Amino acid sequence: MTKLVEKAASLLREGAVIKVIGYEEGSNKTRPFFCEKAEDVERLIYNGRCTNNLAVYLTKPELLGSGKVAVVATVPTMRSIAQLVKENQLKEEKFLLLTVTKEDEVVEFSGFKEMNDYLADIQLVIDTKEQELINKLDGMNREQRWAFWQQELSSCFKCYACRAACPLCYCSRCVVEVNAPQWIEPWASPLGNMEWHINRAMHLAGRCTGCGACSDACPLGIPIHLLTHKMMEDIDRDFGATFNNSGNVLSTYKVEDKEDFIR
Amino acid sequence: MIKLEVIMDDNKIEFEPRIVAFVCNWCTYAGADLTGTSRLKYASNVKIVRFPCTGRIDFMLILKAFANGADGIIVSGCHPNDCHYTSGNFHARRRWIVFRNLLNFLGIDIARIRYSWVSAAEGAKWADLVNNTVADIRELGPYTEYQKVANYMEEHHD
Amino acid sequence: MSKIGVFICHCGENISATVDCQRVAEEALKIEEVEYAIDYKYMCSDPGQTLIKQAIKEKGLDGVVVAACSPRMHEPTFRRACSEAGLNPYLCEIANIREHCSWVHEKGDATTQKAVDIVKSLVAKVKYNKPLTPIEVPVTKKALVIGGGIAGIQASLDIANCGHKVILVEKEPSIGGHMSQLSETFPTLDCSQCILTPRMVEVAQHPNITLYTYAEVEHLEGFIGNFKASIRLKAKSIDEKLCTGCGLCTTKCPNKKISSEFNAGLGLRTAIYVPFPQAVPNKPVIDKEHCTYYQKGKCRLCEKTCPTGAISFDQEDRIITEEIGAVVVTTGFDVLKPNYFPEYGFGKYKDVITGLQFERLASASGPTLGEIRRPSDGAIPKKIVFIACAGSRDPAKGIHYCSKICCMYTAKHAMLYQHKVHGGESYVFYMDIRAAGKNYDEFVRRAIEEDGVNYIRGRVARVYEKEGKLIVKGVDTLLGATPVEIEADMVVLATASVANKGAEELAQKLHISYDPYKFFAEAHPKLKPVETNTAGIYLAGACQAPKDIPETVGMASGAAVKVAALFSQKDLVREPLVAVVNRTTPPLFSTCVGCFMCQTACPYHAIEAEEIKDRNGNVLKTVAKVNPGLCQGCGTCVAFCRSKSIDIQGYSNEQVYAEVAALLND
Amino acid sequence: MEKLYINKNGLDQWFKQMIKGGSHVYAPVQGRDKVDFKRVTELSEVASDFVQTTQSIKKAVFPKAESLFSYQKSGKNVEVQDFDALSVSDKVLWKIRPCDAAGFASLTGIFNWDYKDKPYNTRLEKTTLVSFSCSKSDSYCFCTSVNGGPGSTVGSDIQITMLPGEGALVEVLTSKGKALVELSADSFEQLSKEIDKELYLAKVPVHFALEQVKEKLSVAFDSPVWQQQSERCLGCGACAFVCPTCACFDIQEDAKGSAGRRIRCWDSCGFSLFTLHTSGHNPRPTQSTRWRQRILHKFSYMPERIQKMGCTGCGRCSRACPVDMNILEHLTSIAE
Repeated sequence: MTKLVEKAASLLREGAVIKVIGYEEGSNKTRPFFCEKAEDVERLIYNGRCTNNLAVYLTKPELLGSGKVAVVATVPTMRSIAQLVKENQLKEEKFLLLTVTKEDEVVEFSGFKEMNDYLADIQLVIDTKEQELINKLDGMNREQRWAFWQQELSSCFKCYACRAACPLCYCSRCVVEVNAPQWIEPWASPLGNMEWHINRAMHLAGRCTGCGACSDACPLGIPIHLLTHKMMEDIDRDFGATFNNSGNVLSTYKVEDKEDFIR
Repeated sequence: MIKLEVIMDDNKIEFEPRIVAFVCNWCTYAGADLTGTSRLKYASNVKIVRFPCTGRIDFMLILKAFANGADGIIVSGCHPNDCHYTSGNFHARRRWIVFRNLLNFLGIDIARIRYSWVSAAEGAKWADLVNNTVADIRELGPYTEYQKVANYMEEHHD
Repeated sequence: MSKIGVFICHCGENISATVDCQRVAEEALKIEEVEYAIDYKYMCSDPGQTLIKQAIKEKGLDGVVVAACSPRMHEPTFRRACSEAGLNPYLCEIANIREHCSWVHEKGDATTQKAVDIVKSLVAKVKYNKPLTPIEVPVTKKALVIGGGIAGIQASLDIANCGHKVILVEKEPSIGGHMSQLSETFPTLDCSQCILTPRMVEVAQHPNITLYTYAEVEHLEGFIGNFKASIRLKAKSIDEKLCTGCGLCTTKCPNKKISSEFNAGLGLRTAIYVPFPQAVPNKPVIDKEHCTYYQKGKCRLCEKTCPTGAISFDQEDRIITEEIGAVVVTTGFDVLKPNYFPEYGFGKYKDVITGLQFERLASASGPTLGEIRRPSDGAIPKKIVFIACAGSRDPAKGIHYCSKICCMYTAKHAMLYQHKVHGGESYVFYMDIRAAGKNYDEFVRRAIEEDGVNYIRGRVARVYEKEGKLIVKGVDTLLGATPVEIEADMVVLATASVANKGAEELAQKLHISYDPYKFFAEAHPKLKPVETNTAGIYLAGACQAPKDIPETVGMASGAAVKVAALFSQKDLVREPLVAVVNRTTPPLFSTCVGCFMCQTACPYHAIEAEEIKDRNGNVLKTVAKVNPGLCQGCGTCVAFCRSKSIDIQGYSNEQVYAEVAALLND
Repeated sequence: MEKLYINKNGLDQWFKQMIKGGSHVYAPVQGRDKVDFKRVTELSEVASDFVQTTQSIKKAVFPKAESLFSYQKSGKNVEVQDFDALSVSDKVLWKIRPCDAAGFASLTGIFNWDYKDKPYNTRLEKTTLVSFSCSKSDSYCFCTSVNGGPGSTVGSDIQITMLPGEGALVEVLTSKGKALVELSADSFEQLSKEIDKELYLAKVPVHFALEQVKEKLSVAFDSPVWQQQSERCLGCGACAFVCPTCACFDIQEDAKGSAGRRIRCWDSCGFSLFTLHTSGHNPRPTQSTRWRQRILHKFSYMPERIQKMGCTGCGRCSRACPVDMNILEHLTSIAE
């Protein structure tokens, strides 16, 4: 019995929480698991294969029910939670946040602040494979980049798995569903697809925590996270504002913001 | 419909760029008014859409202008620190910095979007801005690359 | 289906010289949903307007586009005409075919076509225009004035004299501010207190003014016409109702060696004190920090002395709330702290003093009863040096601006010195003499020419002491940078005016902006100098930037007029071109998800949180709500909102989208 | 029904003739890390080693977005241009799976149930389905549980079974198939002996009894199982869009200036917006009710209404699901 299982069992048995959102073994991969009964706790696992960002569930009140919910949070999940807190989406009293260390010890946070403090010590690591692709794109000329993205994005069929998997896409009415005016063509077409992905990236500008859930979810394997990832880099460079210290880049400004294109 | 194309000597039609300008009411719109009051002449390719403030200009409008056939776009408002609403142009500036990087990464031709600060006193600057933009876009040619994508429907290419 | 009328103006020949107006009308009539289109020589003339009014009535138009001059010119005219014909004025749009078309292009098809395109885009827009009604906000007719210097006094009196209630809050025990510390005032040399104290008394006695001294604004919420202020009334330890202001207590207080703020540190006061003899209110307070009883638990001599038993040691701070409709901020300025001038030996040499200290020395109510005596030994200085621009216009001190008043008061100081010390020698080191103002330059000339003050254009590098003299080393740049050395008995620094210590904090409390120097920011440098970006909050005096008394008084009266104008109406009526957060049917109520990131985008703090509750009062959702009283209609929030839950009336998403699409599509 | 043999060269030749004949050929192609259908012109482009493409090829007959008609306004006149059947090109869908071929039968049922859909039927008519029997399967496959199989010829015009030694068995199943074969008749040989294709097929175990699932479902409308199964569902449309039988669509208007068109595009019952009313009421308010709809539609409503299963056991939805909603696992648990 792992310490996580023990912890979950005691939380559920004592009624400290009504459910534990964690991971279980699935078919060929792990998957999110809503554990509500003490007898199911053995199914809970935690390891490096647990990649779903569980923060996506925390903005869905119908899933949470009316009681406290424990969340087994990975580092990316915690980053998303931190951003959701900044955006007034989570009530502290609703959640009991847990994480599991490399040594399989369970850490229980007293609240969001303690979680943030824990996160502050963890460096954001950029996947080198991503960086290679970004560098490759940066090395292309404009026409080549256009061709690359047209090729990639035209295959998109607008299943919106990227949106559904992203913890920060919690709008009750997404911009693609706005039809007065119809900002984005709702059908899958090269233009509508590109407009959607530009909107997604712009809406995540300065908010994205780089968890990669969007491209993990994409059934077609479109490297859409590159857009948000590149944007994180640009924002960091241009404004020195990563999600760690701001999370609110597009609705704030500095008088001394630098640009070289407004004449 | 009145034909806009100018017939050249060698019977080729010279390309007349279609350009829209998104401007704020307080500085650039007033600046363009001053261009008029001063009777300064400029190219007629640019048509103005009035906004209360550059802060109001949704980035989607830029994409929509391209999708609807614009070859070039001008975005202009009050100089930094001169915003009628104190900070709308600062917000806009930050938005353009982020947006421009993204468009460039996607291979959209950012040379077709011209950003400027034109105050209510800069009637001459407005005329220059329009003339230069028209000349530059004429050089770049029609933005067929984008318009092709805008009108594409997969079934027709099966 | 709309019925749009399009009215094309020739503007005499201003438009028709280059644009074929008849052609524009013909083309306009082909646009879908355009019911009527006509061109006319002068649309803004009476017959032109009648044309529009008749068409609205006869054709049943529900939208009007007037293609004419800039909307910045005649939009109000045509909207009024529409309104008079029974059409909501906001269903009228102006197509600018003069400034943006006929005046800037040559005559030709392309110019006419551009006019057609402009008309088309405005027709497309007007189809989405909604009838709007001006916003009416109720107004509480009571003003809060923060700061009881001359600006606050003037503003309070002006507002009160208009018949409105005023609450004046002053953090010190007495109103009067810096002006009460001054000796004489330039350029007339009339006694500052003589002109100020009657106003102070008037404030105290005015039936419309409630004065809270020794008080500070803790918190301000609400919006124009409807603010709520919490004010902390610091414990004075005196029962003001019982106190007669006899002053016996101050004579008995054993703690007599406290540096007097009023005398800028040149005099002393007791722990229970009245800041100065003409103070209003003229009742003492106990300075807890220096009071032996509060510090050590023993003494209470004042209590024993007081004939009316007015001393009340157990008094505590009280917080009161007041509902008010407008705020005037008049918190004044500070002078640059002495530690900025090590090169001038300030703090090291007792006889290097600030201009404000000199005011006290020159003042009849000051520590020397108006005789110029130096602080170190009380001797009358035979030779005195004034250094202008001590800090001002000095990037090295972080102050780039000119403090504006120093040239004048330095001239005044030198003049006062010459008047009081016969045979004395005075020198002024200056960078430039800035004496722009009525009778100002004449005043400076008088100092130089009649009173013999020696003006030396140049900066002082160092001041040091040598054999009982202050050696002032500088250069005279008018004499080819000749080094100058003066053995002075006293040196006076015209220290820079800076923002008040708590200015930043106060600005944040009030939600007003401030500049990099922490002076409060006016809404527009030219046209809205007394307004702030927060509607209903106004500025006067040196809290906005350094300024002299007449300017301050003028500005205070200006702010007072703004307040009086606001209070003159039953309701505040505003253009309805404001942002609105959508509301929709349950269970969504609004597509706003309450991220509140729009709040940081709004320059006016106009976005509030609204709780949507069920019938039992349970909160179902918290969404954004735009306060129409505060919103100025910039639309920055609209462009930011990810779910497009905020839109702005008059420039709505549908309107601008249609406009853009129509400009580009045939 | 005719069985033929074709060797590697013959296959190459035949393929060339197809291209030469002007058909647009779609076949699985290995992408960066997924195999998916793309238009090809060379046989060598076709992926060889894969179990299943990410997407089905339903877009050949039911494009993700298609124009149903277009119009042009001039003044008060409107000119409408109906769907242009002539614009549809001949297509060959090469190397689809038997489960894909079976999916077309379901789609045809849907698009001809109460109305004969012109664009769909025109496209189908011009499409020839060349399936390849499966020699490999994975744990997501369950065709055999839903009346299919790795060598099922249902829906195919031609089925090819690759034989050891690079030759192939070609089953010509329909006249359309025959016409395709005749493009290059001399590439084929008569069978020298009967070939038992079963020998070359993957073994796909039967996981549940379909009848039992149907029976359980008939009384499961109010079961808590929907909520349990769908808790982790994110409500995206990945499952529906990769599915060979999902046919939900939306109708949109694309109007620019005086011209416009009406567009039919894919939609999914998994989206909350799918059933949202203007009033704000949503008859399927939660993900569990939407999940229930998906399963019941495929396994109850479609068999009742059009006598076709809404599932061919291809397993694409399970592979595509970002949160591992495994339909086989869920059906098995319902059957139990």
